[in-house]
Amino acid sequence: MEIIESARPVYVVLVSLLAVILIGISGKYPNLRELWTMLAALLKFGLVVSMLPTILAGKVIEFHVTRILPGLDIAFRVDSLGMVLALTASFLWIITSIYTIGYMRSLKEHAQTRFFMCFAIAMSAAMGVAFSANVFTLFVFYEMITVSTFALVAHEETPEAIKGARKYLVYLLGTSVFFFLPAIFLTYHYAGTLDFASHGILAGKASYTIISIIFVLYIAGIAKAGMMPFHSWLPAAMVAPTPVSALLHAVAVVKVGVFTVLRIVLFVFGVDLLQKIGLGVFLSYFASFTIIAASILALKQDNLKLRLAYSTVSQLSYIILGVALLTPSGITSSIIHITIHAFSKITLFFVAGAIFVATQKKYISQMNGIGRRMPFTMAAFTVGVLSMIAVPPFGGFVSKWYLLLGAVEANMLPILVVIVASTLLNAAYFLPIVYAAFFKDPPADEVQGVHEAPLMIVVPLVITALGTLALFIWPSLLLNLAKMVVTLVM
Amino acid sequence: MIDVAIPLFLVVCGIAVLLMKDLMSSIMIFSVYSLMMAIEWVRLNAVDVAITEAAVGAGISTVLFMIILSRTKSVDESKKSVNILALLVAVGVAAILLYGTLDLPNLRNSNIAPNTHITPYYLENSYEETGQLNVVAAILASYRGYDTLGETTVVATAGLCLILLLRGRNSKQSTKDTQKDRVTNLNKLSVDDAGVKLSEMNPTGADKDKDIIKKTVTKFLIPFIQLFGLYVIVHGELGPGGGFQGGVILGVSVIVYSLVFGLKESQKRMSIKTKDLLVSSGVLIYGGIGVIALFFGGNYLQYNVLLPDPKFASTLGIMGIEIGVGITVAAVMITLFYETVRLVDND
Amino acid sequence: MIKHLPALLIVIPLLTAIITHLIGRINWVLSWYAVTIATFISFVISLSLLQTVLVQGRISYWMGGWEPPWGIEYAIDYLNVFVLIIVSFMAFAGAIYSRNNINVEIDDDRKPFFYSVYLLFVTGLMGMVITGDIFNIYVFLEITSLSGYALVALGKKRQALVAGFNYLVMGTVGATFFLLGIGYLYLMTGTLNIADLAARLPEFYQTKAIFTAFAFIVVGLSIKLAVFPLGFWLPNAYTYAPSTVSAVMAATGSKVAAYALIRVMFTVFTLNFFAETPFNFQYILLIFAVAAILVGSIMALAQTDIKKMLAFSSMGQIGYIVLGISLMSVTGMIGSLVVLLNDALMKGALFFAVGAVVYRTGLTSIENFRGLGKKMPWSMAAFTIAGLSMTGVPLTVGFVSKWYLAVASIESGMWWLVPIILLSSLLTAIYFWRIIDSIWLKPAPGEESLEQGHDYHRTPVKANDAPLSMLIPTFTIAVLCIVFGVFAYAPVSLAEKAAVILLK
Amino acid sequence: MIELLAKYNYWIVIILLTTGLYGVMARQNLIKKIIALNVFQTAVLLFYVSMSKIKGGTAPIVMHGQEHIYDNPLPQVLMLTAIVVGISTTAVALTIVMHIYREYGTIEEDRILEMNKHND
Repeated sequence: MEIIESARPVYVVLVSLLAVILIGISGKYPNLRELWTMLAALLKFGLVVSMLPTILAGKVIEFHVTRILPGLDIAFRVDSLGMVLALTASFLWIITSIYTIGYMRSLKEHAQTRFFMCFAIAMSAAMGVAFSANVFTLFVFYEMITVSTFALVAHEETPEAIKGARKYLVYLLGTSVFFFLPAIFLTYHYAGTLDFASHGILAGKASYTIISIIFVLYIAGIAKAGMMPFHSWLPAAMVAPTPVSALLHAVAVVKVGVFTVLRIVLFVFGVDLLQKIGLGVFLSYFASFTIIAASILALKQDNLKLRLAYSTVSQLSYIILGVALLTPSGITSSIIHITIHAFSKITLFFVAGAIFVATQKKYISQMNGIGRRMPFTMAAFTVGVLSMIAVPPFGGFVSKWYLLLGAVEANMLPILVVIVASTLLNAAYFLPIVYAAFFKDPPADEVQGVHEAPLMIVVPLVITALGTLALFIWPSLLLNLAKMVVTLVM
Repeated sequence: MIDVAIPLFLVVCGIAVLLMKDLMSSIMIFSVYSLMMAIEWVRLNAVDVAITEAAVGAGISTVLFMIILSRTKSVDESKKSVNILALLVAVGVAAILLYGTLDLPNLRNSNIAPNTHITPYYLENSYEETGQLNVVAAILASYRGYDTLGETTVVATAGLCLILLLRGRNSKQSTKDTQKDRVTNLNKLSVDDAGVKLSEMNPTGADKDKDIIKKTVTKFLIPFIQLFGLYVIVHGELGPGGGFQGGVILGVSVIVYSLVFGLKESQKRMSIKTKDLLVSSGVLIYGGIGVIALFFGGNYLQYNVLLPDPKFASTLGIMGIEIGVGITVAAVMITLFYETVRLVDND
Repeated sequence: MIKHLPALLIVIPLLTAIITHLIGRINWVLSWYAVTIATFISFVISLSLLQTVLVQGRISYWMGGWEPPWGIEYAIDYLNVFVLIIVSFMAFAGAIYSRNNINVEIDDDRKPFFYSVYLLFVTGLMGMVITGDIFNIYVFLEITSLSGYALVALGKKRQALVAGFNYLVMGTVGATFFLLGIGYLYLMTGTLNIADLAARLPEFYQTKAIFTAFAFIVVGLSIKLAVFPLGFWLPNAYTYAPSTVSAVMAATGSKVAAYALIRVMFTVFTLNFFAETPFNFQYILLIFAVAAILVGSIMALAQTDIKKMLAFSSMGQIGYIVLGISLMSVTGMIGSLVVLLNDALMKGALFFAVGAVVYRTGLTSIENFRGLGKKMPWSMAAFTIAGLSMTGVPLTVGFVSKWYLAVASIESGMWWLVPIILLSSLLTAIYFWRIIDSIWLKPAPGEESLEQGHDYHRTPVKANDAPLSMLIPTFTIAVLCIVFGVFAYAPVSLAEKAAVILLK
Repeated sequence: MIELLAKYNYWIVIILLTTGLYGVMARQNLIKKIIALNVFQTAVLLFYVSMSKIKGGTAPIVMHGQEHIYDNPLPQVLMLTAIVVGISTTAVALTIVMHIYREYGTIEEDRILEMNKHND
């Protein structure tokens, strides 16, 4: 594999950090401030895309920033797996920025400068995670996301928001310090290095018992992946303004979580090692449990955002389940589901925000007939829902197809049952919303006629809805990247 | 025989000091203890140490204890129960020490390491190199002159700490009930002049007639005490004596003066500000001589570069620093007295 | 003059301290200038000494021109320079900080003397570090101790007096033990020079007298260092002292005591001594270290006064230092030395930030920190950074310390230490999080009513942070907590050089 | 006699030191504590000065032309320093005690601690 030395990944991270400063000093001029956000988002996406040809050509970009201690380096490494996350996150940041501006202005939110600053930091950190060359760098950016998004979750500063934010922080920081960090420490001690390698770094370095302990520590430590029992920070974080829920809790934060699991599983332990010990099976049953349990919990939620949150918990475990199968199709499904779920879920969150902006409604029970009032919005919602349920011709179908293939390859019939059951559950908690929106009569006292949210809100959600369609029709880029990862690690 | 008796007596005094209920007697015994210690040191031929101990231990600290005692309670009111923990710790320490002495070399033996390793060099070369006949003074002021600078600084530090703690408005945040305590306590101390207060403690009393005699005698004596102090300071190079001892004597002369004539009278002779200046100037002279040596191309405190004749230069330098030490020590001794007494005046 | 820099490092602040109170008669601000400039010069000299040591190795400066062991020698290697830089920098920062801070804590007519004593305290510390003569350490130890007692007793509350007195009694006992230990060493070897001692000691390693000497010196210094059962003077002393004093003392005092301990254990005595002596000192120290770490953390958790909490947390950090020492490996020693630097920075920033709160509100209860984030955003940001660092968040200095100690523990085959380090981190995280949470997330006392009204867009509380002269040092040190967390390689490589020499 | 003297002073030192240490820890009266501290410190002085004496030696003041055995001057020098340190510490300690009395109205440690407990 050819390695290219280039500081470009650093620029990707720095772009939005630079934007943070610019946003900070131009806080008094909202238009200028938003210009910085948009410019940074576009520039960042451009930089990521500019690295794409190199990666597709089978090369790897590396850059060593600094050595903190012997064995602890801050270093970047761009490969196909990181590219998937980086592309998805940086593209959706552009869309979300537009949406956020519309949302925040419509609601006349307070402390918008702080909001945009923290947002930009979180995006930098997400890029950092995607491009980390070793566990330590990854961990640092992982924590950076936690801290910066904490301020976003607590944005409203109401007692409720603060309570949610506190839970958010305690869960994420607590698990990472007490499970993730010791796991890193043990990895360092046994492997002597923390650099990711395509077949893992732990094989043959320690006894199976110790490797299993490290594995469990990692899985428990990466709470951002939303695995039960460390999932409840995610519903708690739904007190945040909707753009935060949309980008961070459908894309940046949770996807960073599952991405980290993927990285650790594939590049620290390696497929062979996990197969030998049988830890993949353990993980897949664990993920299956989360899938089903979270879906059942989602059924009971009336708050739309909460239902989406539980759906996210369930969907994240699809990604983990895919990689836990340790088969080519399973891993492929994991990787592409990162992007596909991001597009679908962000659409749904955008819609929830749009409804709130237009009607101040938060609860599903209030949404009868809302499709007549907000036809575009609810059409997009329907697209998102169908993609989540994995109905063709939407992206969700592709990833679930690969997941099913993976389960078959792994000879794990129970998993097939889980997937089918969860699909039914998905339908059960999403379709009633669609039905109510379009086929139930709105309350009599409501104004009739079309009354959409502002354009800056509606356009982004339509774009992302179209995106899920596009991912079904042209999945080749995504599948190529995923296949590169598979050939690398298998 | 006396070499056995004196230490035994020391032990007796040491234990008695702690058993006395009345603090005044305790201090008196402690003063005797110090004197015995000084005698023991004369027996051990440590004349310089003996002089210092007599002046400091038996003299200054006794006076100091008495001043403080006159400001506080003079009875130890605590219950005399045995503190088991303290006893255990003390016995443990004693046990380790005893264990350590098992293979310590015998004392008074000329072959032990301290007498064979570094000291012979001092005894052989001190006169040639420093111009001092008194090897103690040579080491003190020259070979280990830097230690002595530190030591002088310790004295100055103590003086400055005292001033820091005792001067100013002394406003502590205290609760109401203690305010009440304070008032009652202060009423007990009817003070207008520390001299009077201290003389009250004297059983002979402050009789007016005797007062005149006392004053005359003091006036007559003080110049002699001071002359003696100066002599001790400067004499250090030839025989026992030096800045510390002389400084203490000088300081005592001023203290005696204020005891007899009162603080106000004494402060006319030496104001607080002058005294503060003196506390510093001693260290300044000492440290300054060191700095001058730098300009003459020597190391810090290397006196022998100051003049063409190294021996004479060294003698001169040592005399300079002894004077510095003397000034600081004297000034701090006076500070001890002035400041503690002043504190009560401020109330 | 360049070759006299070692002497000037001590002489300049010493003589400045002596005249500081005199020039303060004109205006106390002049005293402040004197102290600030003197500490700054010391800092610069320390840096230039670092340069010299890096280029030419150990510096030996003969006081009075007398050759050691007959005269007193300054012996400067990596270890001294490392500690000197910490001490002089923190003293300088403390001096700047005190400019406004002492207005509320010390009366005007005491200020010139305060500065004199403050500078003497610092000089004493630096004098202890730079010297190569063991008795000279004692002399300077006394300078610094005496000034320390007075500075503690200066606190506004009357408990400060009791704290100062207890500190004095314990400190004097410790210093006297140290002196007694030196006496035993001298009686056996006939020398006081550290290098000479190291050369002459090996033949006596197995004697009972040397064992006693070692025991007394270590116990004496441990009292000064406030190692767990011997350190009960520390919490009250740090709690009731004026803010500047607490900060500087926490940042420098215990560090220098730790330096002295390391120097005695590994330069005067050596690893061979521990190998030959019949007692297993390593385990004894280890037990005390672990006890200190746990007791410090648990006691800190139980406090309601923030300064006392920080004081107990210092006790825990001292446990870390001793832990690293007792592992007796290069990595462990690096860990200890890194803790020296890191705790100086973290404790400095924390006490400074608390001092800012005292300056504005006069209170030190943890309760009082509610909602302070809006009133004093910068001070509290510094507090938060340093607090996170204490818990060991990566890219802060606290992480580096704990990482090294954990690596060293495993290297030495002491697995069981890692969970202890982790547990203490957990406790630290709890007690700091509790405060950080109140600072940023709880309403200020008296503003709860506003919260219940769901008043989303109320006007923000007016920020009333400490004056710049306090903010700048506080924030600079807090930022350094991150800088040395990211560029940890610089201090670590220096510490490694020092450790290799110590343990060769 | 000589044999006895050879280690006699060590024992005296130990007794004095232990007495002083016990007093420092066990006595509640602050002034008593300070006196005990002084006893404790002087014990160490005695230890040093005892080692300076050599059998048949004279005080270390050089007399030319004669062959003398001189006592060791170095411990004496060190103890001059220690005495001065001792008095300095005592002075500061007594000052603090005086303040404590002004603030608390007592110099008994147990009562002071009691008062602190109530007022905290």
